[in-house]
Amino acid sequence: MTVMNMIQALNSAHDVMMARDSNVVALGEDIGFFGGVFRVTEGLQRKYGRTRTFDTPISENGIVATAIGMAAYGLRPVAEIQFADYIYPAFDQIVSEAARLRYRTAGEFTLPLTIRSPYGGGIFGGQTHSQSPEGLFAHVAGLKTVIPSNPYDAKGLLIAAIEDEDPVLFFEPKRIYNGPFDGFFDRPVTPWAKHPKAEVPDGHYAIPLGKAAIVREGEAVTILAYGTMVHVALATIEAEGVDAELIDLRTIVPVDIETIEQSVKKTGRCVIVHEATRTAGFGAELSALVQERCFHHLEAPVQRATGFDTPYPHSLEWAYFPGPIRIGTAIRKALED
Amino acid sequence: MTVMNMIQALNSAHDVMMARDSNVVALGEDIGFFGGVFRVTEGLQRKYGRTRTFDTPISENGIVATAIGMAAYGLRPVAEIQFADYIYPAFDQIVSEAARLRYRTAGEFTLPLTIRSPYGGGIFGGQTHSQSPEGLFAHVAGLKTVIPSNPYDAKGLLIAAIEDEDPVLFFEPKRIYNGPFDGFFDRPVTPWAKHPKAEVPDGHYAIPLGKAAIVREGEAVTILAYGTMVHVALATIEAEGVDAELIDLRTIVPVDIETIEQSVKKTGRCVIVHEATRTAGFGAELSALVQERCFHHLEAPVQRATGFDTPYPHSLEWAYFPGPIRIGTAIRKALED
Amino acid sequence: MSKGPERPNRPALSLHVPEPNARPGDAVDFSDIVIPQAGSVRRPDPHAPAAETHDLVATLVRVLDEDGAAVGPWDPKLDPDSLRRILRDMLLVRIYDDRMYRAQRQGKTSFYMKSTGEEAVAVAGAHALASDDMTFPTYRQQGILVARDYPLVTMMCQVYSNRGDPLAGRQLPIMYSSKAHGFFTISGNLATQVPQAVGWAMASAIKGDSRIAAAYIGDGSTAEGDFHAACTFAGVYRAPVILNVVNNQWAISSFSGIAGAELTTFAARAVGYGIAGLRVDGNDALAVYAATRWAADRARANLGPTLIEMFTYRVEGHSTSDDPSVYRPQNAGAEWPLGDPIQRLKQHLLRLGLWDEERHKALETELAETVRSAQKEAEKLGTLVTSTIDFPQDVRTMFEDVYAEMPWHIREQQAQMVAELEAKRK
Amino acid sequence: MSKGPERPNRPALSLHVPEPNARPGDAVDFSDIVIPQAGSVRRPDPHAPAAETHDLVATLVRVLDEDGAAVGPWDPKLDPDSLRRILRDMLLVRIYDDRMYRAQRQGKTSFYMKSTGEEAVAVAGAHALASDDMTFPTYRQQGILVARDYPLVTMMCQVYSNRGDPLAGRQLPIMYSSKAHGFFTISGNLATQVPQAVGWAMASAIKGDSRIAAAYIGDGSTAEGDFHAACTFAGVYRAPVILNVVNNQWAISSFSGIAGAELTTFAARAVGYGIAGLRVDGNDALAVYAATRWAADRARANLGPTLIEMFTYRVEGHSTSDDPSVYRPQNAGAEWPLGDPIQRLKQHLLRLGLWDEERHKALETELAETVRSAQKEAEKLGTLVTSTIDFPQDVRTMFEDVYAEMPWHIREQQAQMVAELEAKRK
Ligand SMILES: Cc1ncc(C[n+]2csc(CCOP(=O)(O)OP(=O)(O)O)c2C)c(N)n1
Ligand SMILES: Cc1ncc(C[n+]2csc(CCOP(=O)(O)OP(=O)(O)O)c2C)c(N)n1
Ligand SMILES: [Mg+2]
Ligand SMILES: [Mg+2]
Repeated sequence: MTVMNMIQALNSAHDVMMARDSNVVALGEDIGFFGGVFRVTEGLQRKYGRTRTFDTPISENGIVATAIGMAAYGLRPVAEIQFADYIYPAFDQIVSEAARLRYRTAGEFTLPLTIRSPYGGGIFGGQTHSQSPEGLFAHVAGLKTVIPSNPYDAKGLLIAAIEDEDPVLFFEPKRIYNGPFDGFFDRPVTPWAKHPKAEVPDGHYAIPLGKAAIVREGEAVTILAYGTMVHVALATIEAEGVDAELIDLRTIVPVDIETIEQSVKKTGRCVIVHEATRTAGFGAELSALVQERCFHHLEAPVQRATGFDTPYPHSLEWAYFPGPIRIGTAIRKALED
Repeated sequence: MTVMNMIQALNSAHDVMMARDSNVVALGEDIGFFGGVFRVTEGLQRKYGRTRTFDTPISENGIVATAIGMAAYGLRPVAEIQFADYIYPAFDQIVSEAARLRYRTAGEFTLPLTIRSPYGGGIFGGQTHSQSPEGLFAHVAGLKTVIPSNPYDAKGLLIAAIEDEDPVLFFEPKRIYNGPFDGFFDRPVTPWAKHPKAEVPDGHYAIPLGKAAIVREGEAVTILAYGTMVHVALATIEAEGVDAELIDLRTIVPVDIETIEQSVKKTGRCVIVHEATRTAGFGAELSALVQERCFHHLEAPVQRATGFDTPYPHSLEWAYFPGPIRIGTAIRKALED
Repeated sequence: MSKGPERPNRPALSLHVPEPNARPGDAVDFSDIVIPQAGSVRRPDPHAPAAETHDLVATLVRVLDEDGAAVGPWDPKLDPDSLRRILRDMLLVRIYDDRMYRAQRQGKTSFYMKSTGEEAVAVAGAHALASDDMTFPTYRQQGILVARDYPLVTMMCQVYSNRGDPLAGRQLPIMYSSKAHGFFTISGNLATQVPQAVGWAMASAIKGDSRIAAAYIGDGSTAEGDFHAACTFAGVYRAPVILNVVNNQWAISSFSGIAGAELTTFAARAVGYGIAGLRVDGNDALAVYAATRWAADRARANLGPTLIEMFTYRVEGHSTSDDPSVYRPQNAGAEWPLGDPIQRLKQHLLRLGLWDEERHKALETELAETVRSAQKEAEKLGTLVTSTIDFPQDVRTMFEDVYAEMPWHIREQQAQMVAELEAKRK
Repeated sequence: MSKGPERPNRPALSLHVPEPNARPGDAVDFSDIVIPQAGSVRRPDPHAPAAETHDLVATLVRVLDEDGAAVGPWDPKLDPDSLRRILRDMLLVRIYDDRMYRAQRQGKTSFYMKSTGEEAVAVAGAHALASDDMTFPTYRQQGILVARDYPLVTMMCQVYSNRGDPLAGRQLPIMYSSKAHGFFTISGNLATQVPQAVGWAMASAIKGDSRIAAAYIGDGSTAEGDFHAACTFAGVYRAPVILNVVNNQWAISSFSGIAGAELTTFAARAVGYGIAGLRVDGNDALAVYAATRWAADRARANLGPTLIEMFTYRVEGHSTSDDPSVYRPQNAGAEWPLGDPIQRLKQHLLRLGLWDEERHKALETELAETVRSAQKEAEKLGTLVTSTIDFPQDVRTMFEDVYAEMPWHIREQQAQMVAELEAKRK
């Protein structure tokens, strides 16, 4: 056990897997000698050599396309997209190729490919360093999408993603790389050190994909969140003093429907939280699933507390960010009538 | 008034707009001398010259990127993506550039850009000639997404799209280019000639974006559909003999929420139909909106009848396609309890 | 917007839109095609610096001359059996194409694409590679499967999407896949396979393997960003890969000028990336073989990629959905000055006395029979069903292979589909 | 997977991963940089066929020699005022950069990027264009705005995202936009602006306008598919556009070898596309001016695009978020053999007797004062607020300009936001 922040935990996941399996390679912009702009791959090139951790040209398309070729060969590539906002040049290779390779070859070619990328706001990165594109990938059959919310999960889920036989999009909430963020931007930031989930085993362990975690049990309302929003939701629950059940989805596709259903059938109320723009975001799918499966248990409409349907504005970051007020309002609405 | 199929109506929309406004230009793969693989731009190059209707290199990315530059200059480009399945190489230019240009320049640069593309299945085109990607674009703020279901709407909506000051994705249901398709693939196909909406004015007219059409009034259940599915839904309603209200959304972003709300508050039941894969599709957003805004009027869970969460398989096309049985089952579920 | 006239000192600009030199009704005009003498182009050492190949991108590597003699430094000097095998494979591909084209016209499947006139590119290229080298083809390299003895019946089953289709009827006809034959699954999305081939080659190098990759892409598709990524990554990491640009001068209805051919050759792209480049007469099986072998030797020596432009001509329509007579002169294909790859290799064999008209006739009859009986076999397993629910595949298979393990939501959908079918059957 | 050893006859492959010749701790090594004599490179007629420029892609167009003399056919022979103006603009950019860099360090904004050492590329290039030609810059061409007299205060307001920011605080600092100054909105997504510039130029040609476009892209970004689309479309339609590749040899921590510079120059890409290409000493303001003017004349004559590699060096870190000392030798920038663009132009002016140290000092003081007072002005309108809700902009503006007209769902969200703010204020 070592106390790690998310960056260290993710680095450790790479390290463990590269040591165990010589087919695991890492590629991406600035990830080699430098160790990545967020330092997630720091030290890997020195330890495993330049042909297992290397810089790529600035072509997200090329990164994913060559990684697909590597995976088709038999490697387990871990590709970094420097910011999720820059994943779109690779969109065709991800949705037309990676997502369909197993299907179109009836299992002859498979893709144990992991695509990592920091996502989300909270660092004043402006429109192109703050996006949350997970909802787009959730719509594409053949992809799995994973989003951790703490160091322990980050390592265990990344190891599971690398070991998975299918392409996994692994989005890392960059705002909480160095410490949990509760959404109260006017309060001092706390480091991970103080957080129980910062206790990370040094060796190998995997957290199964598709399994949510119940962060807080409660009876009054179910709150579905992932990534940074798990911490913001928890802080809001405490601030509002409601007996909410908070579920950290961890994997959004395939989503852990059992855990969701059980909880909502218990509480009869549900609030969905994500940072991505609202319209046609993954929250819409969650809302649809909940009302389809728990309709007769619902006592109030399922609420969504999300980013707005605008780009992420630089100076109004905190107005855009779904903070405690937006979430609190949604919770109160869900508790009405 | 002339009887037109959808291809002729779309061609007429181009013709009318190119004659009225010298800033309207059309570009895309094979659209020039040849007139496009579906012949939508037939005759335009002969009539308006090679610099206003021209073939492009096979680069969807380049088509959209150069069209953005043309629109920023002051033209009104109409770009064709040969099949919606091939729009992904242009995804970055659409979501990162076209969608945000007005916003990031506070209105200094604007994009009167229309991106047309045939979408959907029903022609045995296999996985890469059958997709329905509209849900992906619905999640991106700054884009409008339009999907006509008949020749009259096709022309009026395309003219409105070209005249719109913002980027519009205009998806054309290729299965009904030449005739409405009711989903009964084992019955003979009917041509547009027999359909009232095939009566198309020869001149200029626009159908406002963001306005749905009530195709059939009814009291028992509200059915939301667009594109090919409007016809399949209608045939299903008749086959099932239910008094359903059928709404053709026509524009999915911005969606006509008033029409939807009024109808569902009247019927208390709702079925959403689309051909796209189910998870995180636009149907999820519709389901979420309906239950958020009509919760206390709903007598049964909102149902979705959609394509499955798999690629579109070639030989099992009709098993994938959401036909009368799938829609009928959803309607019956919506009418239960 | 300010226009030219307002600035008399600055001339008005105008846009250039490339246009082919002949349209329907015009006489075919290949007068602009420059054809160097067979044997006239030098052959650099495969280990030479890339720059030493850069004068070759503006010419054409040719071995077979007008009389069918193999001349010059690029003559691969193949033994009689290899020559006859290549001839036989090309002939088989052509007969197969004709047959399947007709099958589509007879309504037995939805779609088909021929490689008529381009058989040498796939067949001779495949024979110049090791049998375990990995190829990343487009839909016009069915010749690779034939050269690697992939069962004809299985190919047909894929075209028919029938019970014998190893791809479970999921792919459009001609989108074959066979890992065992080093034939990467064909994608409906153009160009995507090229950077994938580079990645595969990089992986082979990372693992200290000795297999190389060969990618194929059409002239029109070189405009895609994937092609740029492929050339960039292949050069930077010196990937052991051959990048074949099959320039058949058409992309559906667009001539190669729309892809940039008015400006330079496609082989010249190699100069821009600083990698080795060759331009080859793609209708000359021996030139194709020699150039491919040259590039393979180079790749195996860890000297990196070679971009080869295979200069050929799309003799027929783009696909069964296309009618070229509406955008180019009727008989364009027949008049292609570099001739027909099968005729040219046949002429070579005749000239060497390794072949005669009788044997050729006999071979044609034999292959026609092979194809006919293969078709019978294949059709026993069904043809494409489009207007009934007697699907060739069990509908449950539709939900398999989306993921290694079927997640709950797809399992639910599978159950729903089965129920639907029962409803429909009643 | 089969490995090399299993096939003794085929050697094991290995992957080449480019690595710079010096890392932190090593001595800076620029010995591999080949620098031709100033004035030694011929100047083709701007109307010459593209091919006549292709020997120029492997050399460097240079005008200013070691003693500050302007020599050779590329000497643009600028008048004294123009020379002094370019010197002044470059100096202003550098002082502005230093000031804003410090402002970021003082917490007045979130981010900043300098163009230190690259001032000539933007400034001299802009002066060689017509004032109404459209530029499509990256974040390192703030010099264009300075050359076109864009108000410093407004630039700073953008950097501060304050009430004076014409972009309403929506964009990251340095992502300026000014249609009036022919400065296209900078995108956070690399390379996207290059094919957009080509489209803008195509539109200008379609309309018979006389304005041309000039796009800028970094060496690292040339790997993006957008760059390929730009070169392809520009060539095919002979678009009146200048494609500037600003090769400062670094892309954050990656040296240009990762972008392909081990293999050939970036200018050589022009050869691959069959368009005109030039390679220019980017730290030589006169060479930059002359090459840009050459390309502009060519474009105005409807002869199409020119790809210009501006060979320079990123003297400082990538941005305020970067510390280059962890991936390259400390003093790399200072030792760049092609010197500093400001010093070199100053030396030229001194040599011509058009300038002296006193005037230079005076200019520096004047510009420093200009920048200081502009900063005061700008800061009156606020600096970036990150930890309170006293937002510089009215939150309602966040919902404007997503569309020309605000749709219902965004209006509802706007109302919700206003309510949230009231709640927060209590
Ligand atoms: C990304 C993408 N865009 C467009 C298409 C439609 N399309 C299929 S084949 C083709 C022409 C390809 O021409 P070329 O690359 O020259 O290959 P050829 O058919 O001549 O062998 C086009 C445009 C596609 N399949 N994929
Ligand atoms: C599409 C995209 N990918 C990655 C990034 C992250 N990024 C920002 S600048 C940069 C390096 C660019 O280097 P270069 O093109 O050489 O320009 P320079 O910074 O040297 O001027 C990278 C990788 C981005 N902004 N956009
Ligand atoms: Mg072609
Ligand atoms: Mg750079």
